[in-house]
Amino acid sequence: MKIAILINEGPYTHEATDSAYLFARAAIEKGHQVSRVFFYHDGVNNSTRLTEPPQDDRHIVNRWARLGDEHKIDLVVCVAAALRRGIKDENLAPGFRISGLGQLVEAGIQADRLVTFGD
Amino acid sequence: MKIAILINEGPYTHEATDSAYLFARAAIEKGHQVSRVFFYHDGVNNSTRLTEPPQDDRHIVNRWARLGDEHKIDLVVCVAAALRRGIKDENLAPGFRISGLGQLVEAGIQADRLVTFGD
Amino acid sequence: MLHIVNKSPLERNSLDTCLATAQPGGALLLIEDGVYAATAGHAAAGKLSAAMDKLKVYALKPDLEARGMAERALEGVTLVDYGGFVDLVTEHATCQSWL
Amino acid sequence: MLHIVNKSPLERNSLDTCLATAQPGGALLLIEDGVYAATAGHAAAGKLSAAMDKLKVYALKPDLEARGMAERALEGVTLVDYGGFVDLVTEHATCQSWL
Amino acid sequence: MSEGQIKKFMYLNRKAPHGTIYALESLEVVLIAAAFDQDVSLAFMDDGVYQLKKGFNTKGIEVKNFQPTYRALDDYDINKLYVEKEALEARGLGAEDMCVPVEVLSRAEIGKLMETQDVILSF
Amino acid sequence: MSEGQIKKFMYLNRKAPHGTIYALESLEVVLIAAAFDQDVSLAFMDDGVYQLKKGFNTKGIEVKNFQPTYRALDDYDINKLYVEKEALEARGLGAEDMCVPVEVLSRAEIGKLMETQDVILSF
Repeated sequence: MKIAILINEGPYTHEATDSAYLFARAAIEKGHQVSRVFFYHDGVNNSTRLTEPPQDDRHIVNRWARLGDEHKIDLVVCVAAALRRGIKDENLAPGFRISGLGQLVEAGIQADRLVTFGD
Repeated sequence: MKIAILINEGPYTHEATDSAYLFARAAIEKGHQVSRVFFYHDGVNNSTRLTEPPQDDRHIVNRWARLGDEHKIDLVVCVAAALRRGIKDENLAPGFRISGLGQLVEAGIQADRLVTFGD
Repeated sequence: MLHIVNKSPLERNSLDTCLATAQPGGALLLIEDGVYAATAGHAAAGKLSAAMDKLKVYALKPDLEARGMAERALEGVTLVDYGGFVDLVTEHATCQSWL
Repeated sequence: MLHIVNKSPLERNSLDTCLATAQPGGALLLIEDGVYAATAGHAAAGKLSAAMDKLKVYALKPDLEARGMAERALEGVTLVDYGGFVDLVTEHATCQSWL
Repeated sequence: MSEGQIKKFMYLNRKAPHGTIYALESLEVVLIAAAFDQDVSLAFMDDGVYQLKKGFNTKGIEVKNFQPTYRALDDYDINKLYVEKEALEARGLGAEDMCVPVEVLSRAEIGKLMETQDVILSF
Repeated sequence: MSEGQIKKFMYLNRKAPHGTIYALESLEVVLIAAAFDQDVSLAFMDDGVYQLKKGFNTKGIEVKNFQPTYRALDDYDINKLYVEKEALEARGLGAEDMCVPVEVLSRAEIGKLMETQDVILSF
């Protein structure tokens, strides 16, 4: 099945992005396709390359980038939400792309399921 | 009176930082001193110079920087919280400084009042 | 002391815990989504009115106005602007934000 | 359809609204802080048990374990891992996250 | 999927305005969605009903008043707005307090409507 | 203020662990605060009592288990930990479920204690 994911909260502060990642990985392991992850609201903060968590902690940004690269997941960051919160190409981590809200609606149309993670 | 402020949430997503700003401005208008604003948790996201809100919207980051500059408010961003969330000198807006949690405790000791804004 | 509640009373438990914890003689300031508790006809209005026996209750007028609720302010609630918010903070020795 | 609740039942109103809205024959998956509703002795346990007449109730085991609550899982609740979460999503035509 | 497929999208709003940005950013999605010619409906439950409460005056908190945008939705052919009856009652509100025409439904009725949707976006 | 002034600091925790980061980041403040030789107490109300629930096993959600840090607080001379009685009861928990020694107080008693504080930091 083709599954799309919407993430509404930033990294570390809320568990939402952890749950979304573990869900996405499990979906792939079960043979499903995760077609797109759309980062909205504070979710855009999952895409900054400047994140540097403590050594013994998970690296949420890099983990998404790696999963996206390995499994051809389209990691889309909402441009309007990103500008409000200081995410631009300048600090965008590799593997993510900034685009419009139309990509979220399109994901909802094209995927078999859309699952939301947020606060 | 000497007042310190703790901000726990990021810009735009929660009203916390708006309330804190309007409170700080009113305190100054009443002749009080706002000695320090400490940005913790997602509050660190109030300090990125990359923020670019819509033209007709308030600029939360610049507004803090201006108030801080005009009234000698020490705008301190927690280093541990900032690293987790991708705030570094590289994208720090002028007027803010990154420092340790000790600055929050010190603000609590030295100020007459500490007011918290968050979610 | 001054208690500050910024959460909607029907979405979160902050107001309930605040009211159960606050000692007589204190003040309660409702701000942000917390101001809905101070509106007539709201399910929480009764418990807020009951709390007025032990607490002086204030609500931030700009937040009521933003939400189109200023004309529904509950009887017994004192409306303040940000300057009034500052006065409440300085008049009380400590404040606690029930986030 | 599949309902997903990730909020603590004593902090927020998400579970209450979900239970009042969900139609019979659906499924409810508790994740993150939502799993506390599925623990024995919790104030919300009664209403969750009552909802089992119309909804099949699941809870995410890794979230229960993280909170030290796995051994207290409420009777009638099916524990699933992330793979089970995926299956629930694919088995139901739509899902709604009660944030 | 085939070109021109029409899905039923429900945008479900449960958060109060101003305290958080979800109301405003949800509206931004809805406006974009209008361009996709899908079957769109909006539901307002719990504190979400406050998003439509007439008479926002945001000058005092210095943020933009986005309420006029709700009145523009009809221009985009978005006119299925459902408001939860129990939520209005618990807040001392009625349909006449809403800034746009709405249909008032019980929670159970909204629950039935949800079952007919293809995609539910929740804010 | 004079050098060496000692203030009463209360750290009040009301959020569940893991769902949000507040529990962990609150603990980071408390550890730093220990170096300042202030009079420190911790109160746990509402879902905050879950922060001390014995037996966290965070492997399955792949985050660090910060619960051992609570047991280290005593080494920093932080040993005034108050837990809300009503919160424990509503959650089917007792003092024996806590990972560290605590004093169980009613809400009203915690309210009285709050009145004696100079600074309350709330997470």
